[in-house]
Amino acid sequence: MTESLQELVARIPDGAMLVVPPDYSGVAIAATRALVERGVRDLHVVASPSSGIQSDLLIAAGCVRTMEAAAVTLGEFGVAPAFNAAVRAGSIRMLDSTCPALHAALNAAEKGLPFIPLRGLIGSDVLRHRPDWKTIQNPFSDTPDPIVLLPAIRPDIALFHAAAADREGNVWVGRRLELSVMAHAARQTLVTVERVLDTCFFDREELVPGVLPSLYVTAIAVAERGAWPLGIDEEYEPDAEAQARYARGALFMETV
Amino acid sequence: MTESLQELVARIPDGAMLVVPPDYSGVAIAATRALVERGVRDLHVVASPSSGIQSDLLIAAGCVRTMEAAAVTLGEFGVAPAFNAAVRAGSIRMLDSTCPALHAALNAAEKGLPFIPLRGLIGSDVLRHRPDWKTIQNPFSDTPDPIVLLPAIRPDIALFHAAAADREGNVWVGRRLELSVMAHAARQTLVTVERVLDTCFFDREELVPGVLPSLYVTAIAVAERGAWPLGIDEEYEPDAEAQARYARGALFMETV
Amino acid sequence: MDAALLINAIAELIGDAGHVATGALSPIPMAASMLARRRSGGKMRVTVLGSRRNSRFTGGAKELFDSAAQGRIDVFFLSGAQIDGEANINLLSIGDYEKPKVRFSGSFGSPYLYMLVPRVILFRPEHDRRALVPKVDFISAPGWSEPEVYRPGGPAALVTGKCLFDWRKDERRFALRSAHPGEDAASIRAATGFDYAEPATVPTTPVPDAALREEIRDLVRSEVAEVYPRFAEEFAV
Amino acid sequence: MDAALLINAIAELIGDAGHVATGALSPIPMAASMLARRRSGGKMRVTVLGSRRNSRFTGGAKELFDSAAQGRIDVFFLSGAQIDGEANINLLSIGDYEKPKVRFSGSFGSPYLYMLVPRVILFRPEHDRRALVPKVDFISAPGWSEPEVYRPGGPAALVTGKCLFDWRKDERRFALRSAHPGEDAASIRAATGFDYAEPATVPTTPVPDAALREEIRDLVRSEVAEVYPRFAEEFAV
Repeated sequence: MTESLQELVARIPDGAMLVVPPDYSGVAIAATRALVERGVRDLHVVASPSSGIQSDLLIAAGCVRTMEAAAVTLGEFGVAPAFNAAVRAGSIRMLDSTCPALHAALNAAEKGLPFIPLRGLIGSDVLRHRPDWKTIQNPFSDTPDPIVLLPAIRPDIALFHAAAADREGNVWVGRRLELSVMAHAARQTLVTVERVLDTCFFDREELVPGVLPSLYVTAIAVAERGAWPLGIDEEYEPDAEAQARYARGALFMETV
Repeated sequence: MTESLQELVARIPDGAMLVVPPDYSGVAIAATRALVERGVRDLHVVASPSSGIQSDLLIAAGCVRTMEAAAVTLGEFGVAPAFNAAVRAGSIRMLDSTCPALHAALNAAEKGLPFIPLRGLIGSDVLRHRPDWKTIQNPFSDTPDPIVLLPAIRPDIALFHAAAADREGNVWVGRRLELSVMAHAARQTLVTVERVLDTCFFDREELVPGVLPSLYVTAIAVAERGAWPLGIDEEYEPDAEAQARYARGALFMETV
Repeated sequence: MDAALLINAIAELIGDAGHVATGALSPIPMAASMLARRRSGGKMRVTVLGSRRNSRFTGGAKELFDSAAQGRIDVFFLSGAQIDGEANINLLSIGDYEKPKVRFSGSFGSPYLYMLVPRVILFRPEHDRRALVPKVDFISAPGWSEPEVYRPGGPAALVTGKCLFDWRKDERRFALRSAHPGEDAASIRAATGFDYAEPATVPTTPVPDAALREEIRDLVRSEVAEVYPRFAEEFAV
Repeated sequence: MDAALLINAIAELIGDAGHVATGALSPIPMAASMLARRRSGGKMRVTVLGSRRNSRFTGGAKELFDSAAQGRIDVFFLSGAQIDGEANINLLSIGDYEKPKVRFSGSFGSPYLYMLVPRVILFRPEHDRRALVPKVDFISAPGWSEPEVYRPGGPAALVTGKCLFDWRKDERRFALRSAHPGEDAASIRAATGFDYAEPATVPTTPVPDAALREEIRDLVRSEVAEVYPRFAEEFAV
């Protein structure tokens, strides 16, 4: 049922819109390194809603044309160096967004909606720099009430890392339901896991709410410690030392 | 932490908008009977998205002014007799809806949105009889593309039955996430449970995705077999005999 | 009514779909989906609303509707208290909307799923002029839409207790596909309140043999009974 | 910088809120929330983004934003690389947007939460004319909105390494509330790039005693370290 990391990332074509999770939700770093190795180009990376070392690696390797995110950061370890340099140099197209807008736009795709409204935003320069967002009068209000509409984001590919899949190809995401939203919204979903269990999650009713059904999963590859140097809650802590090394100026994946 | 059924239903004022779950999701029948006993009036009952014996009991007892649902039915046991008679007599105001519209309108309230779009609906007489729904041109399309906007439904009260709460007041809803949407959308949430466990669900990470946090729960009452004659998955099957008895023409709660 | 024949016929219509879902009050479509899945060697995905065993949804009641909008459901089933020749269905009431003569449960998800699921199979066992009408009293869900309306889905066929109809989208009408044993072109025409196309010779709907009937009985007992205990009980008789 | 003083001051500002949430990169607000919760006898609800122990959210990353829109979060924290006298905050970049001189991580949820959470406490330890400016280069989130804009939330206070400011919504400007030890009206005025109101005599921000410092150290060790290990390590020194 599973395939190799190389086979998995071969499913991501040049120019794909790729959605990735935040650093605390299971980031497929091993797959990202494989993706860099195969030399993917012109990705539109959507962070759901922020990203760190994963996007920085892809940007450093020249794989990214467009970055869409509420933030790109190494968190406690500081700025994302390649991202930072690329924005200042104008070498990537940056679509600045905000966390709830990314959640909402992916939620719209999940629901098959062309757009979804969102409160807030008005008066922010984030909105001013997004001509693809539209401000309309709330059609249900008799008094002036401007509200922003966001177009749905329907990614070609969702990519993330999880602790385990079962033998049916269902994936345990636990409380990281943002991973399910990504998978629902995307046309294809690629998952790396620490291991495949010879069980079916649906045999244990208490597990069901934290399961992403195989209906939404295109392919799975096993990648042990596949989130390193980030962590995955059930399995291992983030590796602070390795991240600090990266943040100290290493722009290339060899140094991680 | 818990209170009596009578105290619980005393929190539902006359005229309240009350959202209730479908028959398979944990229906608070015992609380409904207590609510009838206290003689509540003028309820606006919103089924999320359909309802059965619960709404029929409330309608039979004259507690309902407005019924909003995609369907009111006793399922395999046939028509809901009091509902049916009331619609034909014009003695309740019926807001006919459709399942995804109710889910979407509650989801809009959950997100604090005044409205949310929905596909489908166009050409249906359900839409034609809902002047509170608006059809607009999709602002993101250059070609004609009509789409329906639904106003958010923000209920005063959500009421449901679940297997268990923990000592913090968190409620196990499992895969019945429609209960969480109801609770998020409503101003107050009242829950009856089979029992309160002396544990904390958050101590077992695998349970977390199926938990409705106490943040959303206003009050809890213990009601053993509180869904009877409906069932609750982890606990007991629906009582077919009692439901059939009800369907055979008993319009009053004494007969259940 | 020969339920096994209907179950087999619907399973044939499902064919080799990737993902079939059944909604409320659908024991025969559920049984047919189970049969189609068995014939696929278990590869077909079947989602039964209200079932724990036959549902892999984990996101609550809305997931059916979201996944339909995502294009992840290929076949769904709907019925109608009335169905008309333009494939409009009425699940709501007979007579005036405000003062109905007969009121049914409601439109459920039909105004949405009928428009979003590519192949919707209509199933209405009672086949008479009260059910199959020239024009429905209330359009729960329309059989067709103007070209500017977003509508990836729609009707594929209509299965009744007397026959199978195909839906011809381009002609915007039904076409008789086969008559169940005991029926013929004339008896079906007489029982149908709307006009439809008809072939020169009308084939007979295949009749299940004893082995197939046993297989279906077994599926009803082992799978359908979980969701429809009364149907399963009556079916066993 | 006296982190314990800031933690205590922010805990005072939180007061007896029902539900406090902290977002990304907020170790001091998190510690302050832990202190405020302890002072409430555990009654206060605190949600820390990125924490398992100190979050009772179960619905994924969007739940913070949804619950804020529902009115279930009373206090939140934001910062700014630049903050101006109208309480606009800039988390994005310095200089021209298209060709920034300095680029930060991004605006996170600020364009939304600043407008929806009733009391947002701004926290910016570095207090100088580069941080507190007459006008931000980029408005990640505006300090105020026109009356027709839906905005139940907004700034409540600004906490820096030198002082506390209150936000006066009606006057649309900050007002000096207290100066930290070692600072006075003149030193704060000199370090601040925007105009603000000032009382005739400027109180001194309360300084934690040894017992309180020990309590705070304990909270940082036992709670904050889960989410901010580096901060906790440095704090212990």
